[in-house]
This record gives sequence, C-alpha cells and structure tokens, in this order.
Amino acid sequence: MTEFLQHLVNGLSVGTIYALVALGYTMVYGVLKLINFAHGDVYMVGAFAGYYLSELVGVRPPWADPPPGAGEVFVKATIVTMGAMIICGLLGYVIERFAYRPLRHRARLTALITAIGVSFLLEFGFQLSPLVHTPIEFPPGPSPRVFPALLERVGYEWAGVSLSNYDIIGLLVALGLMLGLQFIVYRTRFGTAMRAVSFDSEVAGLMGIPVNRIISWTFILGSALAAAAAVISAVSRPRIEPLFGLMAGLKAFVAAVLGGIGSVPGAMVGGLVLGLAEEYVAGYTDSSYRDAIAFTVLILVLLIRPAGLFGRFTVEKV
Amino acid sequence: MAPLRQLLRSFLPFLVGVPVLLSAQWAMEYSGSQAYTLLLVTVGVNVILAVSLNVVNGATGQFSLGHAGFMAVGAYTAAKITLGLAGFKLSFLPAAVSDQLFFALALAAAMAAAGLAGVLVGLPSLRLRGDYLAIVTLGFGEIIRSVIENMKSLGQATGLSGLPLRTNLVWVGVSALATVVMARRLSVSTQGRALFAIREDEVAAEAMGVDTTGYKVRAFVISAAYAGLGGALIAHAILLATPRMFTFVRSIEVVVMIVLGGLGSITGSVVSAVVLTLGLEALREFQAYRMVVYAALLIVLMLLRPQGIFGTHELWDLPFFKRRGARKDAGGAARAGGAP
Amino acid sequence: MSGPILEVRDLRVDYGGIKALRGISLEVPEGEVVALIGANGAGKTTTLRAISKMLRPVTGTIRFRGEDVTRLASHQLVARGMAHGPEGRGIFLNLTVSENLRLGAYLRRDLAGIQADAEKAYALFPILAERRSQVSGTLSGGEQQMLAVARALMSRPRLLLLDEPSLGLAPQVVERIFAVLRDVSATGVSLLLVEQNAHKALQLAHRGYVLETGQIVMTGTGRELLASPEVRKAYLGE
Amino acid sequence: MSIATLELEGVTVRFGGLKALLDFDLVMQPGELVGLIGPNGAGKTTAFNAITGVYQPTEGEVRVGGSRVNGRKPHQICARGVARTFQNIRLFRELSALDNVRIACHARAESGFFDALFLTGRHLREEARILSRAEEYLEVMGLGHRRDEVSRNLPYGEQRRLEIARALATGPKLLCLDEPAAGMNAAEKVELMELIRSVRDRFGIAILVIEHDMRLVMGVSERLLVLDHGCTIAAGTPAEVRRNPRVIEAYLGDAYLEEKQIAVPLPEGSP
Amino acid sequence: MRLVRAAVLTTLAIVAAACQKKSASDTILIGHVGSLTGAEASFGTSTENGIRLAVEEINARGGIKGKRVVVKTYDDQGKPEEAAVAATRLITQDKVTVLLGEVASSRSLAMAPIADANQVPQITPTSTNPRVTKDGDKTRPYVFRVCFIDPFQGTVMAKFARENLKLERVAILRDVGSDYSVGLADYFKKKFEELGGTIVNDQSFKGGDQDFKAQLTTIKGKKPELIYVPGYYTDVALVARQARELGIKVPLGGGDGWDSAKLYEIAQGALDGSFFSNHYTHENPDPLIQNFVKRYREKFGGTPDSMAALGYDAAQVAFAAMARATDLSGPAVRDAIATTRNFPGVGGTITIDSDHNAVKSAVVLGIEKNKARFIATVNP
Repeated sequence: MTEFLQHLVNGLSVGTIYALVALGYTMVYGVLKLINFAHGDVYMVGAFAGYYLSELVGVRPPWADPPPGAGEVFVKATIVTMGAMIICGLLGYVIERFAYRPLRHRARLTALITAIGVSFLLEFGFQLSPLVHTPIEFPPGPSPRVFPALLERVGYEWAGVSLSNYDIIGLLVALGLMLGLQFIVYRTRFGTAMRAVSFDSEVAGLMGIPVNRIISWTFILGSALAAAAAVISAVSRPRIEPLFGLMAGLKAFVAAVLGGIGSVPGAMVGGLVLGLAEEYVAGYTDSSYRDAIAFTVLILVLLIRPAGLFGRFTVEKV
Repeated sequence: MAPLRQLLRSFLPFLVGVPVLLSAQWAMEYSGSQAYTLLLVTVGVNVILAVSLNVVNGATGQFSLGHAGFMAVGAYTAAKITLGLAGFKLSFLPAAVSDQLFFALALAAAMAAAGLAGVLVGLPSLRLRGDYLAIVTLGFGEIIRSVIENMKSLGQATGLSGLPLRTNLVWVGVSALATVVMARRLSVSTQGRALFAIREDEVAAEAMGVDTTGYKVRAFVISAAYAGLGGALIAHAILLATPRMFTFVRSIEVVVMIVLGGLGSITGSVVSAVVLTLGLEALREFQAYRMVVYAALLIVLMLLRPQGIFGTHELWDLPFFKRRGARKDAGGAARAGGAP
Repeated sequence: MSGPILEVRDLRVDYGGIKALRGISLEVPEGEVVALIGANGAGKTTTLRAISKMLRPVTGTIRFRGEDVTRLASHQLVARGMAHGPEGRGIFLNLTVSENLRLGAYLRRDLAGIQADAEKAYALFPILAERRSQVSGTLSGGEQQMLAVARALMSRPRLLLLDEPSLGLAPQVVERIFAVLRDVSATGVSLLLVEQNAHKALQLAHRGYVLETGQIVMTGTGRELLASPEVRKAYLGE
Repeated sequence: MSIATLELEGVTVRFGGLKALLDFDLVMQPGELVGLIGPNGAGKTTAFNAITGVYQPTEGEVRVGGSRVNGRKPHQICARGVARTFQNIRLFRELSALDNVRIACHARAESGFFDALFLTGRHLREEARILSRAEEYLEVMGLGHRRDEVSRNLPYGEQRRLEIARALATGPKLLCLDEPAAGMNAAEKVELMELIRSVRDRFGIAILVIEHDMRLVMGVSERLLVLDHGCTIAAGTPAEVRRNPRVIEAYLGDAYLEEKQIAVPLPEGSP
Repeated sequence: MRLVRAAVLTTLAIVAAACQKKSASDTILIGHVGSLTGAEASFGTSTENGIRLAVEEINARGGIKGKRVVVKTYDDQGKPEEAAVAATRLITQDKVTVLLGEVASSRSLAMAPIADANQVPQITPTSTNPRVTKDGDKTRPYVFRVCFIDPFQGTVMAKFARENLKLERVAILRDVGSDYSVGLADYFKKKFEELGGTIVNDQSFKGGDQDFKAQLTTIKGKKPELIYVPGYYTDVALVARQARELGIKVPLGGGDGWDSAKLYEIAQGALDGSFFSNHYTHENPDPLIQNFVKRYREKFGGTPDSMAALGYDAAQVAFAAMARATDLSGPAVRDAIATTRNFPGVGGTITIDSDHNAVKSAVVLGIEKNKARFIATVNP
C-alpha cells in the first residue's frame, strides 16, 4: 500500500510536469492547429533562461553561508521565473512572427517543417560550445548544467510515503494555471476571440478581431507557460541540457493528444494520466517497457476515443 | 508474343537500370575507390524511404511519423536471416551468387515483415486522422524500437553486429528504382487514384465506391514494406542494426524530405532525398555548426518555397520537359508504361 | 444626398494567375441597397472578399465613408463601420449563439448597448433566443443564416456586405431573411448584397450591378434590371 | 412488378437523444424521379446518409435492389448501385475532372495493386476501359473540354455537373442528388432541370433529389416527400403537396404561393 | 526552378570543394569521429577535447617523425550510419593515418569493418562492448581500444560488492538505451550471482529520463543493500538525488561512466557513501595525471571526465605507435599499436592484448563529502 501511494505521488509529480508543458502546447495547437514541434525547445530555453537569470541575480543555494532569507528567496525566485517567462514569451513571439506566420495559409505540413527547423536550430544552436564567456557562457554547450536551487526542498514523509514541497507547488501551480487558462479561454473577450480565430481566422477578422495579435499573444502565453513549467521542473530535477526539451515536448504532445488537443483541462488530465500510467507501468511491470507501454496506453485510449479524453469527436457533416 | 512483350514492358526500367548499375558497381570496384559507395548507399536508401513514405503521406494524405519503426523491422528481419544463413551455401552455385541469393531472400523477408507491421500500424488509421494519427504512428515506431531494445535475441541496445557486407550499388539502385517505379505506376493507376481520392476527400471517396479502409491499410503496407527494404539495405551496408538507427528523429528526417520535395511529388522526393543527403554530407566540414546551418536552411527553404521544390508536380510536368516531350496523353495505360 | 458610403475603383484580383476580377468599379450610396448579381464564378464573392480584405487585390482603390481604406486589414474596416456576412455564413460552430453574437460586437465597449442589441437580435429572430446558450454547430442551416445576419448587425455597421443570405434555405426562411434585410435597410444601414436569387435581390435593391467573368457588364436600378430582357433571360430563367 | 430499386422501411436515425429521422418509409421503382423537400434541419440529408451508409439507421431497414444493406459501408452500398452528390460540393479538388470520374469508375475495377505494379494485361485493359468510360461520362455532362482541368478551378455550375458525372460513373441504379441547384441562378436551374431529366432517360435510373427551389423540384419530380422535424408530413404529386396546408405552414410559407405565382410562372410540364 | 538548380549546383560545388584534399607531406592527419551534436554530444565533445590536448602536446614536442599532427573531426550526431559514412570519408578522402572513435560501441561497430577493409588502424577510446574488436570469433586486425571491456568492469564491481563489502542483496538500475550500461549490468549480475549474492530487482530507465522514482520506489520495497546503476553521470546524479528523496539510504554503485565533475555538482551530496569503478583518480599524485588535469583545466575549463582522459589516451597510444612504427602505412602502425606494452596512460598503464583490448587495472573510488576518494586498485 505504501508503495502504491508512493507511486501515486511520483506519478502525479511527473504528470504535473507533463501537464504544465502540455498546457502551453494545447493553447498553441488550439488556435493554429499547428503541431508546434519547437514547443519542447522553448521549454528548454526557458530552463536555460532561468539558469542564466539565476547566475545574474546571484541565487544562493539554501546551504550557502549564511543561508538566504525567505524574502530573498521569494524575490529572486520570482525574478527568475518571471524573467524566464518573459524571455520565452518573446522567443515565442519571434518564432511565430518569422517562422510560422508567413506560412499560415499554406499546407499545415509546411509549417510543421519550419517548426522542426526552429526546433533543430534551438537544440543544435544551444549545443554549440560557448562563444560568449562573460558575464555568462553562451551557448551553454552540450554538457549538462546544474539548475540552481531557487528554493530549498522540504521533504515530508507520511506512513513511508515521501513527497516534497516541490511536488506540491508544482501541482498547485499547474492546477492554478489550468483554472486561469480555462477562465481566459471561456470567460474573457480575449478567450472568445481566441476560440473564434481557432475556428476560422478569416471570419474572425470580419468580426473586428485583430487575428495576428491574438495569435501572437497565444504564442506568447503558451511559450511563457513552457518557461514556467521548465523552471518548476528544473528546480526539482536540476539537470538541464540542450536536448532535454525533446522528450518533454514529445511527452507533452502525447499528453495533449491524450486529453484531446486544444482542450485545457484535457491537457491537464492527459498529463496526469500519462504520468500515472508510466509510473505504475514502470513500478509494477517491466520498467524497460515504460515508454512502450505509455504509447500503448495512448493508442488504446485513442482507439476508444479518437479525439482524446476531452476532445469532441465531431462527425463530419456530410 | 503478347505475354513476352508484356513481361518486357513490366520490367523495362530494370532491364535498363540493372546493366547501368552493374557497370557503376564494377567501375567503383575496379577503380579501387570505395570512397563514395557508402554515401551513395545512404542516398539510395533515403530515396527509398522518402518515395515510400510519400505513398502514405503524399498520395493517401495520412500523416505517418513511424517510418523508422518499419525500417527497424526490415533491418532486424534481414539481419537475423543473413546471420542465421551465414554458414550455409548452395553448393551448386559459386559462393558469391549463393550469398546474393540468400540476401535476396532476406530482403524479401524484410519487406514481408515490415509489411505485416504496416498492417498493424495501418489499422488505427481507420479511426484516426491528422495529428492523432501522427502521434499514434510515432508511438508505434517507438514501441517497435523499445521492444527491440529489450529483446536479448536482438542484441538489446547493441543490436546485431557482424553482418556480412551484402549491400552494394546494384542492390540499392535496383531497390530505389523499384520504389520509384512502384510509386509512379501506382500514381497513374486506378488504385493510385483511389489513394488520391482518400487524400482529397475521404467521405466522397467512400461514397464513390472506394474501399477507403482497405486502401489505407494497403497504402501503409506498401509503404512499410519498402521502408523495411531500406532498413535491410542500410543494415547490410554498415553491417550493423541497432535501435539507435531507428529513432523517431529518423522518421522526422524522412518527413522533412518529402515535404521539402513537394508532398505527393515522386521526383520531388527523389531530388530532395538526394540533395539533403549530399548537402548534409557537404556540410560535415562545419562540424557542430552543421546542424545549425541545416536547420536554418530548412526554415529559409520552406519560407521561400512553401509548396516544396516541385509542389505536387513531377519533373516531367515542368514546362521545360513538356515542350520537349510534347507528350501525347494516350491515357493512363500508355503513361504507366512510359515513365519512369 | 451625401457621397457614397463605399466607392470601389478598378478592383483587380488574381487567384494564382487566374484573373478573378478584371477591374470592378462600383458605388454604394449612403443608406441604399445595392445588389450584385451574376452567374457562378462571375466574381461576386471575390468582390466582397476583396472589399473586406479577406484577400488582397492586385490593384484598385477602396474608399469607405470618404476614407481610403485600400491598405487596411479586415478588423480595421470593422472598426470603421463595415460588416461582412461571408459566404457559407461563417458561424463559429464551436461557440454558442450568444458568444457568436457578442463576437459581432467585438470592438464595441458599451456593454449595456451590446446587451440591448443582442436582445434586439433575439427579438428579430426568436428562434435564436431559444438557443442562445447552445453551441451553434447544432443549429440548422436556416438558423445559422439568421445568426449570421444578426451577428453582422451587432457591430452597428454603416455598411453591411452579405454573401448569398438565401443559399440553401427553405422558402419560408428566405422570406424571413429578406424581410429582416428590408427592415435593416430602413434603419439607414447601407447594404451590398450578393445573391443568386436575382429576383428577390433586385426587388429589394435600389441599384444593381451585373457581373460577368470578373467585369461589370450592366448596371441600373433594381427595377430597371428586373425589367431588362437580358437579365430576365440570363438570371431569371425566362 | 419488378424489384424496387430502393426500399426504406421504418428508418429511424438518432444522434444521442436527438431524432434526426423518424420512421421513414420510401419505395423507389426503377426510373422514378422523386423529390425530397422540407425545412432546413428536417432530416433530408440524414435520409440520404442513411441510404448511402454514411450513418447507420438506429431502427428500420434499408434495402437496395431487394437486399438489405443495413450495416454495410458506403462503398459497398455504392457497389450495389447507389450513387450520390453532396450538398456542399465534395469533388476531389486537386485532381483533374477526368481523374474525378475515373476514380468513380474504380468501383467496378477488377484489377488489383499487383496488376498495377507489374503492368499486367488485365491492368492495361482495365485502365483503357476506365478511360473510355470516364470520357464518355464527361461528354454526356458536357464537360469533355474540361477533362484535364483541375476540378477546383472549374466554375461552380460545372463543378455541380462534374459531381453528377462522377456519381454516374459508379454505374448506379439510383442517383441521389443533394441540393444540386444550390447557389445557381434561375437560368442555370432551368438548364439543370433539363439535365436531370435527360440523365434519367438516358441511363434509365431512379433519381432522388433534395432541393429547396420549388420551381425546380416541382418541375422535375414525379412524386414529392415532405419532411419536417424528421417526420414525413406529406407525400404525393407536386400539385398535391403544394396545396397541402401543413407543407405551407412548415415549409413554403404563405408568401410563397402568392408571390411566386405572380412573379414567375411555372414551367410547362408541371401540373 | 532556378532555386532548385541553384541549390543542386551549390551542393555539388560544396561536395567537390570538400573532396579537394590538401596533401602536405609534412603533416600527419589523424581522424576522429565523434558525436559533437545529438543526445550524446557531451561525451563526444569531451573525447574531442582530450584528443585535441594530446595533439597539442605532441606538436609542442616536435610532432612525430618530424611531422606535425593534425586532427580532423567529423560529427556523427550519435548515429551509427553517420559514423560509418564519416569514417569512410576520413579514410578514403582525407587519407588519415589513424582513426579515433567512437565513444559508443554501436558507432564503433559501424566504423570497425571500414577500418579493417581499408587497413587503417582504429582506436576507440571508450567503446566497452567486447564485440567491437571482434569479427565473429576472430579479432579485428585493425581495431583497438584503450578502455576496459564490459565483463571486466561489471565483474570488478560484483567482486568488490560481494567480497569486500560482503553484500547479499543488490538491485540493478540500468539504462536500456545504452549498450554500455546493459553490458555492465549483465556481467555484474552474472558475477554477483555466481558469487552467491542475490539480485533482488533489475530495473531499467532510458538515458535522458527526468524521473526515476517509479523504479526507485519499487527497488526500495525490495530492500537492497546496494543499487548498481551503471550509467552515465548525466543520469546517475539525478537517480541519486531521487533515491535520497525517497528515503533510500543504501549506497549506489557504478562504472567509469560516472566520472565527471558534473556528477557531484548535480548530485549535491546525494551520492555520499557510493562507489564506482574507474580508470584513474584525479587525486593520484602521479605527475602524468596531475599534468593532464591541469592542462585540461587551462585549455577547456573544468575537470576532465573519463571520456576526455580516454580520448587523450587513445591519441597518445596512437602517437607512440606511429613514432615506433617503421613507416606510417596502415599495417606498420597497426603492428606498432598491437605491440603496445605498459604504456603510461592517464587512465592507467595500458598493455594491448591479443584481443586488442587494453589490459589495465581499475580503481574503485568511493564518494565522500561529494568528492571521489580512492579505495582500492583491482587488477585484471
């Protein structure tokens, strides 16, 4: 039983990260119907942005002497997180503006290829050995970097089940963001405009909706979310390297599809379900088939619900 | 007699192609310069992969991201067979001929096995569309790789090594030719048009009597079989089959090729497979900057020419060739015989 | 009478090498109804799309309420008082009826006014009131067309472009739509109407233009065109 | 009496709780021309979809040429001789007019993938046969000069005609036309009416047509069925139906009768 | 169309230009195939650094036979096919004298037949799979390595755990995607069970995974005394952290893949009490090692990991052999490499045996206060 609960905690913890990345993914997908292949790499950039910002503001680890006070921790963590979100938001804007917008009216696979191009550019660009050395080393190069401890980890143990403040904060942030996004999408003027653009951007223009601006903001929002996810993830799993967004992006894509692409709660649930499925598979069956079984679960779910758990499967009107 | 002429016509591309390839191979060996052989093999294999993926992604309009999985099935099947038959020989034949016969058998088995995998992967395409299908095919590719990675008999992460060198320019050339001929003959046949119909409008295709489910699965099977062939060839060129060769990144590379060439264009796929492979090789001098340059080129090319190199057209549709050939369109039957 | 609310000069549009419009010039006088009629493929829809910037004309100037709007984007035109009910109705099928209506008033900030106009729209088409919180994908074709018209009015336009409001509708619904258009016109909104049902369109219109292969071949008052033997033969099927 | 081309018996189609079509009966004899009318959302297209296998009827039975086709897929029903056009044109947009029709000929093709890949004699004969048939249908529909044009570039009216040519190429015994005149002007509609009649006469097939244009549908049909909210509210000759008060109330509207009769006299041949 | 033609022409021009080789008789060209990009770029880059350092040193000492040594490196993105093509190009076009690489066995395996066929010696710095130097039962004539093979390291650690530490129950957590990790794990398991120990659990992860808690939770339930995690430092450090977070207190064990300063930086003390097998220790006062570490720091910053050390050794072995060889032809250099005896490498004293493997002793290092400490030397 202890083990079962521990797996539950672990699964939720991993699923939270998937969900956080998937939220941004699903936003972008929802409005453009574009598999934003570069989303995982924006996530990676978010982690590095956080890393560099921590260096710049001089984040001191909890074991430093003297240890940083609560105020300092809060201020610096906020600067790092917000800064990473802003940097990624800008990156998202640039990517959308220059790589995707010119192809918006083309076949969707075309934009997919530029997305792959952007993804490669970020990955391999970040893998180059540092060209700039002061004040920061950039690009970071291929070997992993250690993300600073913005916040001290506090472990809790209850009946042999251990969890930490990282897990709790992650889950709360993810839930908060999900509710916030849901509110934005369904309760605000911007959200209505987003959904309109998503359905038919041409007609949305006829309603007076500035389509380009809405799409740009959606990208900015989605990319900023990726950065938030990256910082939260990197604090608890402090190894970051230029390719670590690849798998995260893929898993987020899976989670978003599982939940039903374009659906905000779907992304959340998809992420958690994927995290839990992987966890229990790895924990109770053969861990060497972890990824294989995660994909099997996905395939089975999609065969039963072809538009994902929360997606509306629209029978094409004939 | 008619049957003979029929047969001749059916194999015409090969009757022309095989002697050319044989002499190329002979020239390579004779000049002692093996320098480009492996590069040409990779080019050829990429042509096979791109043209075969185009059958599913271009002609049928199903978005498959699992080509590497089929390659893996083909590569491992063929590798198992050649390794298993390593000690055997058909005594009445010279050793080399016997080896090549066994290799032909291995290639056929690779195609069959990959084709079977294609059935499996094709089935979800009956219910899923677009990105949902893409993620599922990608998932299948990863599952195949994951299973291989865990099978002791398949060498786990190390894979199968010590394969005999069997792939040569003739095999690769003939296979690439066969893939192109397949794609071309399909595209001018009623079966191929049924695939196009599925791409254009599935509901209408079904209503016009096209068994869309059956044809989608068949497209997957054909495409997978040729991917398996490509996998088997590359394995017997570098004498190795490891899971590392068949990651989803490999599938994505092939998708890039066909989109860059112009989705649905056979010659586009060929040209872009050749250009991309050679281009990446040429960029090798740039070391770590190579992939950055490649990525940047990819973006720029797509922005400059979003429809791909050829769009949906073929080389022979271009005005230049049109003027020359002044092809009389005597209908699909005659066309099918003519090209490539 | 003041100058025309919309003035189009020498509008040309190419679709990948095919000349869809070969120099269209037309005017919509303030407060009037203008109908564009013509065979399929003559360029009627293209004309509307070019005016509201759903596509970019090759040449030509468009003046709206005296201002040159040739370079503006769709949403900027809406801000200046133009509304376009596009071909195929353009309903956001994923949104509810009331959300669709509110989107029509996207640029307006007067919440009370928007609410009042929405109620007016519901009064105009009571069936929409019944379905206000339904996702509009569940509406029938007729209801969607009503919604399209109602939505276009939500921005309080000075000029309304409408593309085939009667397409695919039952006779009764067609009557209803045209009755509403007549009322709308009576409130001083100018209308530029594309309609296959030339008979009904010309009955409503003050003025009509006949398009053929991307050019205007005939113009006159609605009555004149209805009486013209060429129009009767070519478009009224007599 | 010969076997009916199409029989629907008590066909009901439900989507969740929504009854799109209720207890629908229809018998069509060979060569009959029947019109199906009713307000938007009344279930006309649903009836088409139930006939052609796009939707499975929740209840009731559909028989084509005497044999039950419930549970069959659209392409199988097509092979039994039911072809259709679509309300919003669904051509294979990027393909030529000829290819559009050739695809429809595929339904009757006997060669397979193997034949295509190895250019067997059977394949070559098949291709030649398909080509000549396809060209014939294009000619019949007056599209011979458009054979190599990409169908998306055809003018609207020709696209409608191409859809009919394509449907005919499947070799149907029953042709279902879903609002063939939508978006046409009055003159084009008159032409279309002629065309529908001539197709029926030339190929001797039954035609079921959904149409809102009263002039067209009443002019061309021998029999009319009126649907409202999924239920059949009237059936009979056009003249009977037009005077039916329920039809006027639900569908035609009062204005219709007066106005249409003043403005546009009905064409000859209609009652 | 003009664009296509331009693209094709440019490509051809670049290929042609690339094929022009500058032949200068006063230099010796050696080739390196490594993963400078891709998932294992960090390893390939380390090896490349080690090789560059060795080349710089040899040239500072006047080169070999009076000739300057130049290294040419091609990236293989971590793909076997690419490694094969790159190796072919180095051998047939650039005409390198010696081929160095690859880090991973799967890529070395793709290069080995090419080295053999063209009679150019290949030395792999870190490919530990026994099959790399074997062609069936025969030893590949031109392929060598300067690292341990999997059976050695796996066995060493099994013996150490069973005999020195007297452990009964051990769990394994292996990287299924890495042939190195799987090899070590398999041989460890075999030996440990042979010696009467029990493998209580055998779990897998995949290199690059972010989360290992699922496997660790299960392992925790089996109450092992040691978790053997033969993997690369990139993953192991996270494994250790997460193990501690789950309240697992037993030590972790591993192999030379652990060796990197990054390990301690990421692990933040989570590895204290653990130990791993390695080629050398930074603390070894041997001037050879100290000098290497110092010079590496100066040139590249940071402490060299085992990949860098072995890359350095591979190059050094090659240089020594070229210096000894009668001429610089492939067979002559090959013979010289094959007769390497007691070569003082950074990663231990290397003797090449008849299987072309490096025979050298291993050290077992323990981690205390987030630093490696020498514990024992194990001879083959």
